[in-house]
Amino acid sequence: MISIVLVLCSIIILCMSGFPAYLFAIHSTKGQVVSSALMLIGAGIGISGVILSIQSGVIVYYNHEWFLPWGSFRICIDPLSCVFLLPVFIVPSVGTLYSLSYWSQRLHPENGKRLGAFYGLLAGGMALVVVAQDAALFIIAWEIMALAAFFASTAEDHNQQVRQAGWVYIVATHIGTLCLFAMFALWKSSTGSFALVNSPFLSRHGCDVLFVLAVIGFGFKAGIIPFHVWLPGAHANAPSHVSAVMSGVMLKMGVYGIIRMTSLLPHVQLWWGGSLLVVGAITGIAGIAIAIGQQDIKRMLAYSSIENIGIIMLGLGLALTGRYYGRNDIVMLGLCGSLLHVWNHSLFKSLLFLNAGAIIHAVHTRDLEQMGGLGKRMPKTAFLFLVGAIAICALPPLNGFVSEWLMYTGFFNYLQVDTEKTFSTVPLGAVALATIGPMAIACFVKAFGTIFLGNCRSENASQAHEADGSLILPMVVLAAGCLFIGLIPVLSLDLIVSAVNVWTPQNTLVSSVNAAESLQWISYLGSGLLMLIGFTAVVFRKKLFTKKESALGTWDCGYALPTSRMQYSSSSFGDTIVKLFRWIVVPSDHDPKISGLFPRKSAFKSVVPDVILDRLVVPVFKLAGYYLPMVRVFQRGQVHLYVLYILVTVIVLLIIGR
Amino acid sequence: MNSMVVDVVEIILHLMLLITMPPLLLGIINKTKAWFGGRVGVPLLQVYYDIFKLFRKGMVFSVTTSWVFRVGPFVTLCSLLIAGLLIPMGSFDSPISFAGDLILFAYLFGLSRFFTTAAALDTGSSFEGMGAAREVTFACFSEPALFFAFLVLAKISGEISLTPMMHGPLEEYSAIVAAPLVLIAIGVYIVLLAESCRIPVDDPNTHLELTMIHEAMVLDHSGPLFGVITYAASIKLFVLSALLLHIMIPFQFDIVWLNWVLFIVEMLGIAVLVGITESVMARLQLLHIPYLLISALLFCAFGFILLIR
Amino acid sequence: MAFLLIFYPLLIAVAAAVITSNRVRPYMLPVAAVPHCVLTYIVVFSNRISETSTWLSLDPLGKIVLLLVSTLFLFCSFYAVQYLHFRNDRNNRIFIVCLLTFLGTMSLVTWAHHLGLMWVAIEATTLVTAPLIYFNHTRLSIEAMWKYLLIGSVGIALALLGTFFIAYSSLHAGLDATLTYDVLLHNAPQLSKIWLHAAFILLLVGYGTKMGLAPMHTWKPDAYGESPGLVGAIFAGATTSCAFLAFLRIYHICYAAGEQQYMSRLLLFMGFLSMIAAALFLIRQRDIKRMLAYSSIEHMGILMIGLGIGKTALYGTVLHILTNGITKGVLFLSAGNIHRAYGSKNIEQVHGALRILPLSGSMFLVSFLAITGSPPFGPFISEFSILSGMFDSHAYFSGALFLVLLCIVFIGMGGTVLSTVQGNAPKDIKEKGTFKDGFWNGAPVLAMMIIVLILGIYIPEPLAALLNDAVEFIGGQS
Amino acid sequence: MTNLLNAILVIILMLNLFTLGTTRIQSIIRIVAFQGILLGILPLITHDGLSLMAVAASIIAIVLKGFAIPVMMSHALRDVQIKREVEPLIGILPSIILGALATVFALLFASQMPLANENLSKLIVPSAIATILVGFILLTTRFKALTQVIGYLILENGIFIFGVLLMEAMPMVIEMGVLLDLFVGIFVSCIIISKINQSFSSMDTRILSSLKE
Repeated sequence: MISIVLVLCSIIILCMSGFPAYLFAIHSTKGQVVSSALMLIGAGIGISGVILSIQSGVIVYYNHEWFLPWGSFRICIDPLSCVFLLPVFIVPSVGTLYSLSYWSQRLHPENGKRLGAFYGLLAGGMALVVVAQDAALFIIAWEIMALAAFFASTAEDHNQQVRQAGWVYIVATHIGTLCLFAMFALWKSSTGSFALVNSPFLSRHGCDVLFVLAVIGFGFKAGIIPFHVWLPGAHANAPSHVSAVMSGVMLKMGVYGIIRMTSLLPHVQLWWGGSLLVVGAITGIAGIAIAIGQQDIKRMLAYSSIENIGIIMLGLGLALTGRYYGRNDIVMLGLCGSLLHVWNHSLFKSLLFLNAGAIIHAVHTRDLEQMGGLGKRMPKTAFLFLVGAIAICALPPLNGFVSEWLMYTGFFNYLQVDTEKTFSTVPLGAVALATIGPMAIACFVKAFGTIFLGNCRSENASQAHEADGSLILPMVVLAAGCLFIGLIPVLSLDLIVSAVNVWTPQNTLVSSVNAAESLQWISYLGSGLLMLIGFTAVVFRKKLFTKKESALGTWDCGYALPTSRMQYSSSSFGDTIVKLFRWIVVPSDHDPKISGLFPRKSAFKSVVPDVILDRLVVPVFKLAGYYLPMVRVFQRGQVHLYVLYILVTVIVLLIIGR
Repeated sequence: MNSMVVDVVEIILHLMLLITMPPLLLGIINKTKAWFGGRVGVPLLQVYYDIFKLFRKGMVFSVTTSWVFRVGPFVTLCSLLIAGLLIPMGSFDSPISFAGDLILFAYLFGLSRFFTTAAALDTGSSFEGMGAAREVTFACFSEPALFFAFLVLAKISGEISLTPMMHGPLEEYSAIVAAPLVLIAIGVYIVLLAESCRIPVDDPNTHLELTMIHEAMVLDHSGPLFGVITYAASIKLFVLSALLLHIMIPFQFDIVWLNWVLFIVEMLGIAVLVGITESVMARLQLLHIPYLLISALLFCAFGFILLIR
Repeated sequence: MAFLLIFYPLLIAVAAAVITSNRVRPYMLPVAAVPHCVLTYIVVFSNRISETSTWLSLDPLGKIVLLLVSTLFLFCSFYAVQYLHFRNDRNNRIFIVCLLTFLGTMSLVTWAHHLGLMWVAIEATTLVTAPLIYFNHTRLSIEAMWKYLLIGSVGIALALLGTFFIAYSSLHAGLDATLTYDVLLHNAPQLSKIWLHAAFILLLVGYGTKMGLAPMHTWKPDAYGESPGLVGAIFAGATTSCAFLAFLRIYHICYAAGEQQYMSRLLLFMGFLSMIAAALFLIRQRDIKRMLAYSSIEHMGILMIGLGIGKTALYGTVLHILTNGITKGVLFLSAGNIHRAYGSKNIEQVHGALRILPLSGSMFLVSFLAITGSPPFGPFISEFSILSGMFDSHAYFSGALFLVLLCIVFIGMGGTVLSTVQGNAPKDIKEKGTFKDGFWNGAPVLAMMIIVLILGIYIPEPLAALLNDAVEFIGGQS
Repeated sequence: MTNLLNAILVIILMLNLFTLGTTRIQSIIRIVAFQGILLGILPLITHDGLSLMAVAASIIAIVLKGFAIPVMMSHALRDVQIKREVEPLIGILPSIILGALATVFALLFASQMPLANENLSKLIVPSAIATILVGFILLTTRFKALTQVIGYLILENGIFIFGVLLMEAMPMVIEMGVLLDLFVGIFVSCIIISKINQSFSSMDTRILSSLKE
């Protein structure tokens, strides 16, 4: 019970954390410090609550009557909530530290307080979403979160792009919320109550509809393709620490919703898992393919988030098929992979977004083509980015690998399941993961290379400076998390396995012994790899890190005057892959013909727009916006026609009423 | 007690082969190519000489480069060595084997690729950037192909660890698996050619613009770093050959020591095969390489589909 | 009590008519509103049944609407003082007298238990509000007033015919022709069906005109657009609710007559028609006040749909009267402030309201979110209850259509609202704007917004009991 | 009594058609005034025995509908100095035909409805509906503001005819209230018409269409 009290307190503190800043002067940073402190305290309380709840191992409820026409204030902390609560508490509080110098009130007097207030609400709302066990409470928390994210991400609303992105976001999130309305209303009518607990009354058919609504409704928030349209713009245009929270944690609320709903639905169908696998594979591959084509660092990270959501969906789809066949090992591997990836993604993606913030702070642009050579000027940032990049590419020995490993193992185990014909192709999920993997490497090598390596491509980049400690420290915390989970994954497995046990219908206990054994080996090998690298580096240190560098340039194949503009650029690096995947990403190239003896100055530019948003949604909206208002001919100001409408209505109603 | 000694001996042998043998494969390939070209060719052990010589040399660093450039080849080498620990040699168990190690195996290749390409980009040279871009692109096809092959092997053997998976089922293979195995063998062979930069995908002997993949990436590395890169490339070839070996020739003798001999001979055989392939084929046009890799992917995919049909 | 509530505002109206000072007169509004509101709360929440006669009686439905009318008027009256001082150039005698009379007639509507009396009161509200629209004395406001009066009168005339039809249906059934509500309710099952049906249609159209159901809504954007913000607030919040109450009485009689099935079809038709029309007209709406008018039409449609579904949706419907009314108050008052500050209500000119009017701008934005059914605001609770009622009664298609329309409305309104509040304000207004957020034009808006928020997360027990009473009174399940 | 009643109702119906058939606004006002007086007689003859209420209703109706309102409208007409309804939406003859059709429709419609108090209702119900429809025709086909107000008045007259059937349902006070509302409504309309005339120098409602989508 005490854990619930702690978590509730923490939610309240988090929600309120931004408001004390309003008591301080407009340029004063003190208010911001107070807010951050409150947030850290709140998160600390919350985490202690979570730890208490994990240790006690009991699922605790709190139920309070509520004077709403329906629903009660019903809160529950079970291991599944705990899994999601941890990133909800950790990432925003790390982000708030970061914001102290990144979005200092002194430099942003106009929107600093507003941003702080909604940032706190966003964190609190997310925490409430995770613990709510009643549809009414859930949806209220959900919308607090969604709206707070809207306000936080449109902090710079004087900028047209920000407004545009905010608009797309709020429309998308509202459509998602309306799907949730439908879902919960249906839930109520099928189960007779709004309580989100297992119900015996659900019919098979009802479950199917609920599942579809959940995937669409929550999919909008999670960013499943084709519901991802809001995601890149909103992430790119929000302040970086907000992007970090949105991408690192808020997307996961969509994932949480789907996981929670599927845990409540008794009749699992085979096609549920199948469709999630297909959706996950498409989301993952298309997401990363588009990410490769991006020239905007934050848009690239946003698409990479979409990719990671795809990966999480693959794991969940696998778990669902496993549940259908009653294969607990597969459920365990798939869902553990998913849940662990939720953690991992929240760590490395927020690390990368915070890093992007530091870079943007230094270079004053988000355009990769304007960067380059920052590794020398900001070595710490570069190293931290490298850590994030390796983690997100799921390379050993960092954390991304562990979660993907679990899913892979699940897919391989599935080979042994005696299945219906069409569903024996489920292991192809492993191939999807294996396709995503190298593409992620391509994407992040490109990013790392164009940002930090080579020569500076612009004036700004050459004048960049290392980020201050308060920007670095939060990143170090996150990077340490990546390394920790990557090297000692077994420690995190216990909580996640108990969450999986909540998810499985009759709470049949799932064991993780086999996986744990293998994970031990992975830790050994990962540490071995690090030690081996360290060993070789030490052996060759004299030769490698000699002080007297020969002041030579890169070998230029005989061309005497290479400039930094001749480096392989971000677009050219990505072009090779983008061309191969043009059927997914549909790039639009600006490629002027070069002709004549003295060709004029010309530039190649490859833009990868969002396939769904720019080629489908926007045109459809434009058409609708053009044709639908045509009904206005009925209202041209002629009063005698208006009177006629009244008469006509009476007649029509008489006819209908007959 | 006795079995433990055997185990230790096996591990030592495994490590020794892993560390010492790879450059030999390159030598064999070169010799084969020379033979086909009617030349005497460089000595069989020339690669060893090269590597030792390189390690004694000093290094030249471009002012553009940073620590990534220096560390990259070592990370590549280390991760490939670890991968080498996971792959069984012939009928012998690998030193380290656990359920799901094949994924680690594949991802260690990814790690090596990450650092090779990052180090290439660190020079700021457009040639090396071009090579890196192509390297990461082609991996997008070779890696799924590899996983298709893994799926087939796992389905056949019922195991998800490299060692038991490679050793096949306890009884004989059933007839139905023959066709899938042949298909994935072809697929993996193409992957092997691509990953170790062999004709028809890449030409290891030139770094002309048209063929710039691997060799272009390492243009700026010199001295020990280049030695490490050459050595790492040979290990990659070795490890992939060991993988291919099991798919192609999954049988063994009853006498233990003969198996070692058999393994070495088989490995050399594969090297000869690669050499022959390099000699009789022309390098593909760059734009056609993806098609070759996609065909490898399709071979493996068909193998899988035949199996689960 | 009834006479006090009805005649006290009229008395003050007389006093206001006598007062000559243009500056003092506005204070009559709070003078009328505060005691009226206090009395209302006493009447509504005291357990003692207030005195009843055959003609005047306060049932739970009336209580809810009276509560809304009085509360809304209270906030508007404070707002009006400041507003009228700001517009001191204009003689406000007629305006204030009409406004006070309006309050009296609306109170009469809530008390009336005689259908004829109720009709008279509703028609009276139409007549006294016409001059309110004309307050700005522009050509456009004349046009709006004319359309309002003509369309409104024609509609109300049909309602009178419908009222007669009800009486006739009781005559036809061999009973005494009567229009007393309680008697009609009592005899409802015996009433002549065919006349009752005809009466229902006429009253639906008649009071629907007053509520602003499509396609009788045509006066609404014009009237709301041209009248001052506070008149719009009372219109959209209180008058429409009074008309809805009037219609609710008829619904109740027909319900008691067992005509739920018959009504449901017509109500859903009219409700969805209104929502569709509103949604279509909201797309690319360039005028913020006309936009609010269409939003009001949409919500009248929602009320109709709620009635059409009946049963469990009734609770939401009754609650929606309150939540919609108060939220509309916030919307109109804040839009009025924005209109004042920019001297325009066209989104071409109005940008960056959050910067010029931090309070009004944000209230406008938040109330937009509230009115479109975002949690955690009051309208969400009511709309979601209605939706839930739809699913409960297996009206899945209606539920889906409802959600799609809500979505279109959100997109339509959102485009206009966000463009209004976000962005950079025009330079001249940033520098020279005279109208700023103050206490008297800000506090009422804020207070109402707080009420809307509270209704979204906590419905006080007495109110919940009242709502349940109302639902039971109609005969639904709470 | 019934014969007298029927005779009056027939005259009322004829007057309806006359309103459609004339373009001089002053004439329409006179016709409506006459119709108002006839309406005022109705309460006296529908009910057996002269009740005080019927007499009062009749007197007030005659005063308001027959005199006060027409006078008011005439004033308004004098102010705006317009004599004729030119170019209505549909011509004079078509509108008469439409009016006749509406009357026939009303008769058919009433025959469909079950009637209480047979002999009394038989003509009252259809003529009420016919008058309402004619009011609508005027409202929708005429463009001058004053003509539209007259249309509204005729509409109300139709409802009044129906109301005669229900004298006992409507208490006196409420009856008075209804008539008062009508009066005030038309009063306000007349004021608006003069305002319109001041601002737009016209009474044509077609120019009142700046407020539109």
